[in-house]
Amino acid sequence: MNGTFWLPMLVLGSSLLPGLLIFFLAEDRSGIRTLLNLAGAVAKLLAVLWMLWGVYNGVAYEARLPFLPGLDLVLRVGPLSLLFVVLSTGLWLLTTIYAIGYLERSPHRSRFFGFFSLCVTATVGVAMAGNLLTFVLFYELLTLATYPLVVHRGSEAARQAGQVYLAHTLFGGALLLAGTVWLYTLTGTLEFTPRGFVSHLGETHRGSLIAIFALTVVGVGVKAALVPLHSWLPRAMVAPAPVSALLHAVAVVKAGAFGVVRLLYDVFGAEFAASLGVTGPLAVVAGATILYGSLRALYQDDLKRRLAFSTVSQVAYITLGVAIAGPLATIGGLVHLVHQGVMKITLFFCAGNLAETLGIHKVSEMCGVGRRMPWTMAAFTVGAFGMIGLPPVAGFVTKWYLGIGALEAGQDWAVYVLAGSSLLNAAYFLPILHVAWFRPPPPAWPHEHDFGPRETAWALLLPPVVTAILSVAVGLFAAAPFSPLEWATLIAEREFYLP
Amino acid sequence: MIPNLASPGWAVALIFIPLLGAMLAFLLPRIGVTLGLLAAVLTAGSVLPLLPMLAAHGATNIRIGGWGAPLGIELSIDGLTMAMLAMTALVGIAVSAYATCYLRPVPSRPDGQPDLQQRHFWPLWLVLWAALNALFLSSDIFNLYVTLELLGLAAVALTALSGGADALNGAMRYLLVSLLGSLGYLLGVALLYHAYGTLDLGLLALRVGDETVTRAALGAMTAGLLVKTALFPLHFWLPPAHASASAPVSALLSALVVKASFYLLLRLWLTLFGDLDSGLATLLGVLGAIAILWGSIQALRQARLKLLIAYSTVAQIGYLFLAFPLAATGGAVVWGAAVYLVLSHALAKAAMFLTAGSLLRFGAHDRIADLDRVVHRLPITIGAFTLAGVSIMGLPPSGGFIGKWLLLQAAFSQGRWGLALVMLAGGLLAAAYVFKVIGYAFTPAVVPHQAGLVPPTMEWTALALGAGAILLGFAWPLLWPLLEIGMPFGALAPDPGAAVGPWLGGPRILAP
Amino acid sequence: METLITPGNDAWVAVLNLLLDGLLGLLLLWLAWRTLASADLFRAIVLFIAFGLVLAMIWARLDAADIALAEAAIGAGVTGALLLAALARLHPDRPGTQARPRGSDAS
Amino acid sequence: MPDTRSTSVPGTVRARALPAGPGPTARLILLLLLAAVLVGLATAVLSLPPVAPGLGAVVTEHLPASGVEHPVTAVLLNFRGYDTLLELAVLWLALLAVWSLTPAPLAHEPTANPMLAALNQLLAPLMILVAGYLLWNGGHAPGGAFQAGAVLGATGVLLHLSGRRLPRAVDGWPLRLALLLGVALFSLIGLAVMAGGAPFLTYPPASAGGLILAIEAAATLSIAATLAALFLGGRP
Amino acid sequence: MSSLYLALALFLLLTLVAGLWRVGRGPTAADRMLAAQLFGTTAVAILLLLAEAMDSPGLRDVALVFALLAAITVVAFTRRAWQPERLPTSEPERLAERAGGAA
Amino acid sequence: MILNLASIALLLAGALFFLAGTVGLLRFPDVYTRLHALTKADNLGLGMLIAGLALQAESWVLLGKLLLIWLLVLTASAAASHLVANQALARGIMPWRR
Repeated sequence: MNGTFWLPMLVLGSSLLPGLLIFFLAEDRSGIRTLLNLAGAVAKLLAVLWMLWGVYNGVAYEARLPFLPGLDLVLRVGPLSLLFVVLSTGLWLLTTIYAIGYLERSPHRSRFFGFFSLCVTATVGVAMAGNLLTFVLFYELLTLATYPLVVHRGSEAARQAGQVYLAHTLFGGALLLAGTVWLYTLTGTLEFTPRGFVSHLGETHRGSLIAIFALTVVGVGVKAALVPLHSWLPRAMVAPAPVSALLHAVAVVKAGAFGVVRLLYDVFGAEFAASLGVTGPLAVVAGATILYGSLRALYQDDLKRRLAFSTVSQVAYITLGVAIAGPLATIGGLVHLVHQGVMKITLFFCAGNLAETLGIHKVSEMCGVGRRMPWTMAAFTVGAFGMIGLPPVAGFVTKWYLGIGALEAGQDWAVYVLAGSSLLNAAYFLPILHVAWFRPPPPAWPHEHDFGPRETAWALLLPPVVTAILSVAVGLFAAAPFSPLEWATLIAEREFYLP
Repeated sequence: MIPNLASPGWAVALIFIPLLGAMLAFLLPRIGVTLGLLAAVLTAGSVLPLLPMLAAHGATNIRIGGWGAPLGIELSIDGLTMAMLAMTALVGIAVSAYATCYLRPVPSRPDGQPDLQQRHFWPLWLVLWAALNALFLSSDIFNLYVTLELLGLAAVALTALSGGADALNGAMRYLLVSLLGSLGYLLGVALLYHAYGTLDLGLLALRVGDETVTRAALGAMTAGLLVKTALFPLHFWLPPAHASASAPVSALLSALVVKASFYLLLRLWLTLFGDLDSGLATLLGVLGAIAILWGSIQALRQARLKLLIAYSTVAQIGYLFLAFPLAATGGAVVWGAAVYLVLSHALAKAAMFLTAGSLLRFGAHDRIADLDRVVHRLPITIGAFTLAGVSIMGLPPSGGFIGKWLLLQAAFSQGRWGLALVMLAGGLLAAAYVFKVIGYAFTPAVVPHQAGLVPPTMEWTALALGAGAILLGFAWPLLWPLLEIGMPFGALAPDPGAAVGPWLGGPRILAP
Repeated sequence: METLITPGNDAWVAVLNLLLDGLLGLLLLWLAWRTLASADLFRAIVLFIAFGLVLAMIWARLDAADIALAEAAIGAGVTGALLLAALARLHPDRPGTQARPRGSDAS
Repeated sequence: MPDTRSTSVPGTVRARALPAGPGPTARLILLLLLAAVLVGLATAVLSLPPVAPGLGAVVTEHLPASGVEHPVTAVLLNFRGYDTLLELAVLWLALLAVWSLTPAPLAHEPTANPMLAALNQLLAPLMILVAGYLLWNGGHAPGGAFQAGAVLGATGVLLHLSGRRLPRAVDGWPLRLALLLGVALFSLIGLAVMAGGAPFLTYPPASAGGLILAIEAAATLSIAATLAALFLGGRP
Repeated sequence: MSSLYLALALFLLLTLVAGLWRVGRGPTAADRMLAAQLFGTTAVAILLLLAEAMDSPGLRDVALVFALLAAITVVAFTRRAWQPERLPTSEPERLAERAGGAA
Repeated sequence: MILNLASIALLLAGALFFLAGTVGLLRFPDVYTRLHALTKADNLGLGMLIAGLALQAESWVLLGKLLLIWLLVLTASAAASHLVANQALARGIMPWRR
């Protein structure tokens, strides 16, 4: 038991313990609650950065607890885990600050922040899971921790959205569980291994393996919102904005997408999966999801619903990248895990600001809002440009790698999908920008709050500005050390094919 | 370390502390609650000294009266017994604490005279506890029958205690069923005694063969115990009885009493009948599968919380019986999974019924659709319900997950796709009915609630049980070695000598 | 006394034993059935008392004097009285005898 | 006329209190179960070995060490005394159950009857005598606590029927103590021997006979009290 | 001698069976009760005979207990179930009683 | 020998009275008359039977026990007759008349 054991535990515990404590705090102890939240988030970030340095220098972090006969709970931190951990930890800090501001005066804050912390605990658990069992455990925990956040508002619509969310995710979880158990009975191990651990079963269990792949991919595909399993995501928009940020950028859909990556590379192995003939269909599903999400986004007037369909589309880029399975496409898919997170969280923060400050929920209500809230809309614009794929924002890097990766792998059709998607992205984002910046503002906003001299509360303004700057930075300095792109390349080098 | 010689005495204490406590509480009703609580604490505490004894010496037989089998009666402790005793102690102490508050009339009486229900609850419940412990400890099939009678009668009386017409009806039906079940079991006892001339389980295990009379005894005893365990389609009595009893009693019935008859069935199966290739295992598995689906669907259809929880018990019992066909090739681990399900269901279901009691107290009703806003007013209670629900659904990392994982694993590796499918479907249905309740609990009230007072004890005991069901998920590495003491599930042992536990006529320690 | 025992006596004893046991057994079953089937509760109680008597005799025949004794004590002493008292409680006092007949019957 | 009101009310109460009974499906299943049990029983009985091995020989062998001469009593109070102890608990529990359900009805006793009083005067002492005789008999012949208790209980029933009531001073804790005296003394003796290092319920051979008689006497009293109290049909 | 005892016991048992007719027939509750009373006495007689025939002295104690407790049932009957202010249990009985108790 | 014969005669006579009692119970017209028949069996039937058995008794204790049994049955039957007849009258059941 040394640092390699305790550091992953610290990463987990730094949100678990504050979360559990917060549950039992009285509603009016907001000072202590904020302290716990921020201390936990900062501690987690520091621990993660420490691990980042360690992993960069080749340290392997592993924590192992006996759990089932022959199966342990394993937390193992490698480059791939770290990519996701850093993303969710960093964004969680910002989201926490944002949520503190956002929920300033609303009831049930102890409950909210308790589950919020549990949610991020589950997410870093998913990220650090060293075997499929641990992954399943945190994956289900994530479902449970998110549900109260989705229904937080307590309205009938929220309750129903919660039921839909649960119906999808628990169904997915059951399939994932079935696939996992089945796989275990065949292999006798569930440890994530670079290039997979099932290839030795080879031809004898081909049918079973294809079935297992289908079960598990559908299982994680639900959270990754692959069409046709996506319908919970737009409905979940009834939740407060920090929750949307969490769902779309930090935790839930990311966990699904990350699951696809894990399954393809560390369970089946890209090569073996390709030989099973399952990656092609997966890529097609991802492509279809990209186009379908974009098309649906086009017709949404509700801002958050438009962003939600945008997420459906954007997260599928990750799946597309890993399903194409060439080295460059892999880098593209992996790096999009981070890029999409940073960009989409910016957009949701901004949407939340509009709703909280001015009561704006619809695109049609956004006329001239750029003049009222220039900082917010500037951040939003950066995020939107990134989504469309304009350089130098992060989205461009992704699309570039995905495109040349697809060409390299001989999957030319994917390029058309990417191009079409970019056009559609432009088609549903540019009108928003146009309305916001170039239309005259209405005489009165739907429901305006007074936050003093600034355009809104600093806790609401700071996070989107930071994430917008990050979105640009990761695009601009993509070649710098420790940039997501470099890191994704490192993963590909260390765990996959590159020499 | 407690001296070895005194240790077997703790097993006797487990039976007689609650029994004497019941008598004292009956004799001195004015301080009955205090005496009852004291006895409950002492009884639960008596489980602890047995653990080091078991760890140090392995399974132990205790000869009551010094005679030993076949003339006298023996008590026997192995890992399985220990697990059941500990489960009873955990649930028992929590329910005891809960009951002191729940049974107290809402406007507390100035004269300190305990309520009539409270006054009768304690003796009955302590006798029930004594009967449970006696049943788990006994290794004599006739003595087991006596404990079964004691248990059944106490359970029926407790069911009727809440006094409503529903409770009386439920109790009446329960009484008939209980007697019928006992009769079936007794028939088997008579047959076995006549055929093999002994009542001791260990000796019987050495003597039984695949003969008609053994099969008849198997049929009679299994049928009797199935009625008491409420396996579909013999479950009809359970929902009315469990739903109409008062909350702490429902918790005891669902968590412990049903488990006792299942334990007995398991024990008989493991020691006497396991080798008979009768096709009964398959039948039990099929009935268990139907029970899972039927019970879950019925639970989903209920409008009242306590009925929902009671039907959930019907479904969860089904899981236990899936172990029978799976263990034929799956071996000891499958039985371990069944025991795990027994334990985690006990904690979870007790927690659920206790929360139902708190909600009932809070809103003066248990209509699910009108449970709104509870989460605001009773967050700990609804939290307890959720934790218990997680285990019932079989989501990780709960105790229920461990059991279901192992059963699923056995089903997959044996190619029993049907059973696997049922287990997964059962988990989803369980999620549906659990979240049906939780969903409403988050919505703000349309109907104003007339809030009764729910003391913190009631909330926290339920939470402790729910948390226990979750923590059980991490306990396999600790519990499995314990369960294996004395090899109650046979097999697994590499050398044949080690496989012979006291249940199979192994070493006997003269106590104390 | 010994002289009275004739050579054929053993056979007689066997036949009589058989008849006695057979009759007792049949009687027990018949009584059990009639007791359960009787719609009139009072008749069922009397039949049950008879059932107890027969059962005691059967235990006696099985040379189980202990159980016969228990059955006699319980059956004759408490059960019958208990059932009759219960019957009285099932039909709580309803005023009216044939000395004061009710309603139109009176005329 | 109050008849109509008072006749209708108990009727409706009774109708509601009767259990609804299982539905037709459950009935059928029960019937099938019963049939299966009967068939199983028949086959089993037919297949029984002609001579059941039993425990008779073992009991006879250990009889001298049991403290009594009658094998049935030896089994009930010594070899398998634990069973009997629990059975006594069952009996007490039955009473507890009845008491928890309902208070005793206020029996409106019919007028005193001189004939009954005479009967009492003759029978009651005789019954107590016979109970004692049966209790004493248990050591070497058929008889014992249960039979004696039943006869004594019947005495209580007879006295109650003729209008005698327990004095108020007795129907509180003294009555409750009488009800559980048997099981309590049995348990305490069983536990007391453990203090001396013996296993539970192991009588020292020298005093076995006396201890058994003491337990039986206590049990007789409890059984009698329980049966009589059950006859009352509710808590006092 | 023992065959005589057995024969007599059998004969008494047959009279008991015949007496069952009265239990079924009634018509008043008292008639049924009287039959039960007769059964009790018959059982005492049978048990005494069996005690001789089977050489089982314990059975005399059984007979003794029966004789001792024979009165209780009928006392309970007259003091509880058959009180003047209570109706008989069934309509035919009511009619029978009114008719003077004749069969 | 004579003792044996007397014993047998008494036993048979006792059985006969039981028969008579039963026939009376079955054939007599009302409660009161049936009571009468019943007491015949109780008093005389059992009495003679016990007398027959008593002649065979080997000890005084046994004799006493037999006598006690008879007395007890006599008492019970007397009490029963009295109580039932009393109650029947109280309920207004008319004695049977030809």
